[in-house]
Amino acid sequence: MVDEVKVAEKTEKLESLRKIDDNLRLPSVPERIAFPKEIGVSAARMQTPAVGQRATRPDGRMHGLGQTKYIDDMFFPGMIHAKIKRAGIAHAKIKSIDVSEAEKMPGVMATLIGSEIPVNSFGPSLQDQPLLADDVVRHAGDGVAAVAAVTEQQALDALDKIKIEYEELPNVFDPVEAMKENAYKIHNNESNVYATKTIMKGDVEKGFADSNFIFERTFTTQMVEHVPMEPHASIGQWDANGRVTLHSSLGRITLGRADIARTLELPINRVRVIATIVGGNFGGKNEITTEPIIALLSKKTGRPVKCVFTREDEFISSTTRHPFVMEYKTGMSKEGKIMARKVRLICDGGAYCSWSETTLGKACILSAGPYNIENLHVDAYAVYTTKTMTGAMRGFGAPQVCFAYESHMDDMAAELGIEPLEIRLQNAFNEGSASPTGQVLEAVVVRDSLEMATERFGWKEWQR
Amino acid sequence: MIRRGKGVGCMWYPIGFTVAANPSAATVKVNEDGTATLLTGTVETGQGSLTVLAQIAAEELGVSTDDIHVVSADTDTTPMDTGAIASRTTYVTGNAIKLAAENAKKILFEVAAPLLDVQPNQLEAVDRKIQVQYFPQRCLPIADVALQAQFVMGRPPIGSASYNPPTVGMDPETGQGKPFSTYVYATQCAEVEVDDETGEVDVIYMSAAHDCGTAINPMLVEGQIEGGISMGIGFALQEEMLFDDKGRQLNPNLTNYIMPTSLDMPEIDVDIVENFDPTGPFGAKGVGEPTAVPTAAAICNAIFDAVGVRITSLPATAEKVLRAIKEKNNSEQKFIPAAE
Amino acid sequence: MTDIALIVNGENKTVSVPPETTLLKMLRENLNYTGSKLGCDVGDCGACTVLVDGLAVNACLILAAQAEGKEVLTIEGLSTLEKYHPIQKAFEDVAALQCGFCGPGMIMATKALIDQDQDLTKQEIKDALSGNLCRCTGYTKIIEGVVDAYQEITGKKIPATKPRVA
Amino acid sequence: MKPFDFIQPTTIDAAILALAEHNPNVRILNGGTDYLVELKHAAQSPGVVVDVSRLQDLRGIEIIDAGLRIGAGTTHTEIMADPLVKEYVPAMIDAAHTVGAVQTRNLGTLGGNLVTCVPSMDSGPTLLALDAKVIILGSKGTRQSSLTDFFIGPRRTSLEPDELLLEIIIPKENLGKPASFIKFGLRKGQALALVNAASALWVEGNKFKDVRIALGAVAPVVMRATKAEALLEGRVISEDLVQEAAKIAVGEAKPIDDFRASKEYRNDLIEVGTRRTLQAALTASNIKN
Repeated sequence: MVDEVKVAEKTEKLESLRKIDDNLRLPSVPERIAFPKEIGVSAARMQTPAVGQRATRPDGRMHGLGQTKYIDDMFFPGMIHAKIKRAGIAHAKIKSIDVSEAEKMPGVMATLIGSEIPVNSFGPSLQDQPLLADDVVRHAGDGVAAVAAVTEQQALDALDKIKIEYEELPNVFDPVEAMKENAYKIHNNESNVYATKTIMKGDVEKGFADSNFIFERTFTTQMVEHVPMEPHASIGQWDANGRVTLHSSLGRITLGRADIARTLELPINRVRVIATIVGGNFGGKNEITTEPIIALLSKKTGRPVKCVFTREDEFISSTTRHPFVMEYKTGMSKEGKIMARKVRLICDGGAYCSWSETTLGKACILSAGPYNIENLHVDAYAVYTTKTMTGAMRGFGAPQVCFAYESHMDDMAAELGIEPLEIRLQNAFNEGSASPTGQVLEAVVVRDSLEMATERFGWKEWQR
Repeated sequence: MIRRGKGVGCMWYPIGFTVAANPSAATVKVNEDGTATLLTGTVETGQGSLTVLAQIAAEELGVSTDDIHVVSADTDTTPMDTGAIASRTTYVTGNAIKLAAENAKKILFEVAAPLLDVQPNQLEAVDRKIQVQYFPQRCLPIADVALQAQFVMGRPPIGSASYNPPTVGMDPETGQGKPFSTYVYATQCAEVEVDDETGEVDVIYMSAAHDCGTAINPMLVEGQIEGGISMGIGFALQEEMLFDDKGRQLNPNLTNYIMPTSLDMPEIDVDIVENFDPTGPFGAKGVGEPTAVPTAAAICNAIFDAVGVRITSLPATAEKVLRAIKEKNNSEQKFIPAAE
Repeated sequence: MTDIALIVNGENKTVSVPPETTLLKMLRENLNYTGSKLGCDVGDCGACTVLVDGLAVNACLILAAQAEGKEVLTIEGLSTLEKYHPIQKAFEDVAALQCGFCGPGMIMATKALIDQDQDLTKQEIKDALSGNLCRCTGYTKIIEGVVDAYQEITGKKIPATKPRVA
Repeated sequence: MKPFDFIQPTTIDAAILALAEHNPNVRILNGGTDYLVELKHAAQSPGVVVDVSRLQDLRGIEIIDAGLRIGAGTTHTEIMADPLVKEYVPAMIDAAHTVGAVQTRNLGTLGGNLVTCVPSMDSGPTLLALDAKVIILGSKGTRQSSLTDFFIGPRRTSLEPDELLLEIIIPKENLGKPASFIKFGLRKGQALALVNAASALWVEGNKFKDVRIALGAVAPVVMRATKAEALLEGRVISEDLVQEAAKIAVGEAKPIDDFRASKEYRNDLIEVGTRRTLQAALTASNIKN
């Protein structure tokens, strides 16, 4: 049954391949960079006026040719690789960290722990997050130590040799539980509630009293990850003038630079951040992650240091979308006009503040929906829990509250026997409507969008 | 049995940060051949912002998109920018760029005016020319003016500017204030098929009508909307980070964290609602985030329409939908009077 | 170390790597073909899709040594100095790629599909791309790009999907 | 990945010798779509890895005396495109089609899918419903095994470290037997099975004959729902009977509760899956006749 001929052919082919390549082996031949010499430009790019054109993207061409250099595609002479040890335990006091065994591992060039970082805290509104936890671990993805080694595998192998003694602390996973007075205080504050927002407009109680029907419903949403296809990555290079250059997948470099300079106690002009192209952000790459760590590892080793998140790092240690608990109470007239609405939002803020305050603020303002509501009361709370931190993500709380207010709307429409499109048109903002914060709105096109989307859908003709 | 339903979700969304300053700065350098280089500190994260920003600079200078080269994302060489966040790039950075280009153009107009025998404020930049308003026959190629400015007049046409959206702080007690400069509006409609034996939800069609002010590049706006919908579908039906009782994530990988694949995407029709915001660059606002906002609402409303169950906790997994259907059936049976 | 002789983008190569080296790692680090991306390293995302003897595979799930003697085509081998590949052109024209990280994998999966020379439907295109995750585009413009490229390359038409409510 | 020694035999005999020589610190690599993932996460080196992906003799689909022989190294893509499979066991095409995505199917092999022996394997139910046999070669010789004996537990088979799965044989009497496969996952593309099921049956007159129902992801290994089969055997075909069999199948399975789905939901899917595959097999039978 053995196909002798086939096997022989294969061997011959291999041999000939080897022979041909022997000639090439000595001088290293640079790889061919294959791109067409002359590609035209789409007409839309050449047109004036420029606005409104379906202009093609020069960067899009590079992506398609595989020529775009993302951070992980960059290699510098002498570059080594860093990996981060994750706590793997959600809430604990760190009693000791021993990196001595790890340092003896083959290929390891340096280690770093939190206490070696000049200012080991950062965050866009509250600086409550350590770069590497040195005192308390507050979620399982918290970094506790870093290793730089010649190869990624050596760095990974060394992580296993880091010894950390923990003293477990109580976990608080549920934001509603975390709000309670007797809940364990994750940041030693008076309360786990670290941000509150309120909106009051009109008189809600009177509005409910004037309503024909009152509807109440609680909605919840889940924790979601951004999943950019490119995991977080950065390369740090410390130079002889005490300047550090960071190639990073950061989406906001100017503010990132300030954070990095602050943690490293460097003047801002000694930090350079280059972001090239980010392989997907969605809010997840708006904060520094490992940049100061690799800057310090580069300083320690005198080499460029690269750190690329594994997909697991990406999930457990980067920010995520806030889970929300949303209690809605709405008073309606029998004709379907919203008379009053009361909303209570509890936002699971995870282990650190990150962008929670912003998220809470937007969610709070938007929670009434694009509808005229004269009597409104919204209370919103961001709460610490011992889970992966939540932060900026496409929509800052808006997808959560929109799910709630629009589901609620259809519930009420069904009860009142009003068609879903009609009830929306009846309550939607008009030109000059006052927003929940009293802002006079201009260029309002809620109705236009409702009519366009439903017309395209074939809403009225649609049959089950 | 497969049951079909339709649902609608409507939303509003602000552009830029809540009250807090979120400025952008930009520099536009017109080269001596009439092309230009744009310096911006924003980062291209995939949305096509660099192309849109080039279009804004080009429009202001009266040249084509291809005449603009964009340099971005390097703190040593590019000016301050708050970054690719809060759907702010087209509006805030775009405004800064428009102002910067305006400043560069001002130099060109001042140089061209005596050559064309008019005042600078009588000029406009159109089709790579600097021409007299209402008398376009009198014109000079922008290249000639730029060359003249740089080498004869010694005034390189470079303009810099910054922009920060105007807001009014919110009252801490009542939240009253003007937290944002502007808002966008959108509606999405979903058609779903629900298998009432398994709870599986198949989104088969979505229409989306989004306001973004002027669409600087409609093709890229469509791309944002379609992408936002996919993220919205994941949020509505599939995605969830799950933890064990010790707080460790159970599904930290793309095998078990379920996000939409090409097979999970419906047919999508996108419409851009015509609108013009006088405060935005050429009437533009933004579109990035809002695209992911109303999708889950539309889908859950369509599920409600199809099988009569209200999903109150996302994601609306097949398991949850089936459980809700069973609960509904059970409670309906309970209410059937014994006599019947 | 194992010596591996293979053909990459039409050129003979011999590379010496440890046996546990994946094809992806070898392409990126030993041969500097960084077009194929590492997105998950376990075959879920498809960003590392390359063609091995014409078949689309995840380069992270095949050892370099398993590719010995085979022909590997990466994104860098698609266009030539003279010719812009129609798939890449179609993707550019419809702005199919946003952040672009999934792009090389998407394009290689598309190449494998179109090379099969079969009559395709939109559903079959979606099926062929289901191993390539994309977070930016919702796949819509990517599929549009594939349809355009398919029609350009084969001269065939994709059957129109049935129109919605009249 | 931890370093390991790598052997690429060019003949099956050489592969068996290599396995025997390095037993027990030896593992077989073929398509690698599962094993390489395992290796990447492994804390220890496997020692020696024997790559059998070059063995042409492990591949191929042909009709032999015993039935349809499918080489263990045949990829899912090859199965999907094979005219013999299409003619005699079309349900296998549906099953192969649900394995991962194109990239997985181009590398992943039928043998690999069986040997990996995860409860949610997509090839298992159809093969079990068709009473497929596996042929195994070791240094002590060749042996044949039923799939029921072959599957021992999650990620455990009766394969010894020095043995190689050679081929899968679908018995002659079951070629062309009306069969159907269904899979329930958490999404449409690249899904792991929450539950999968396959049914195969003959229709004699208006009665069920030789009914086989196999369920995946509902027990430590892919299993037969023998009580449900027994209920149907020789009885007059009816919707009610199919429904009753589906309910019995639920009682036979022992699905787990995990983060992907609850036990209750899996039970619901078992019922629906069993019913739908039986109905589809009946439809296939009608079309045939």
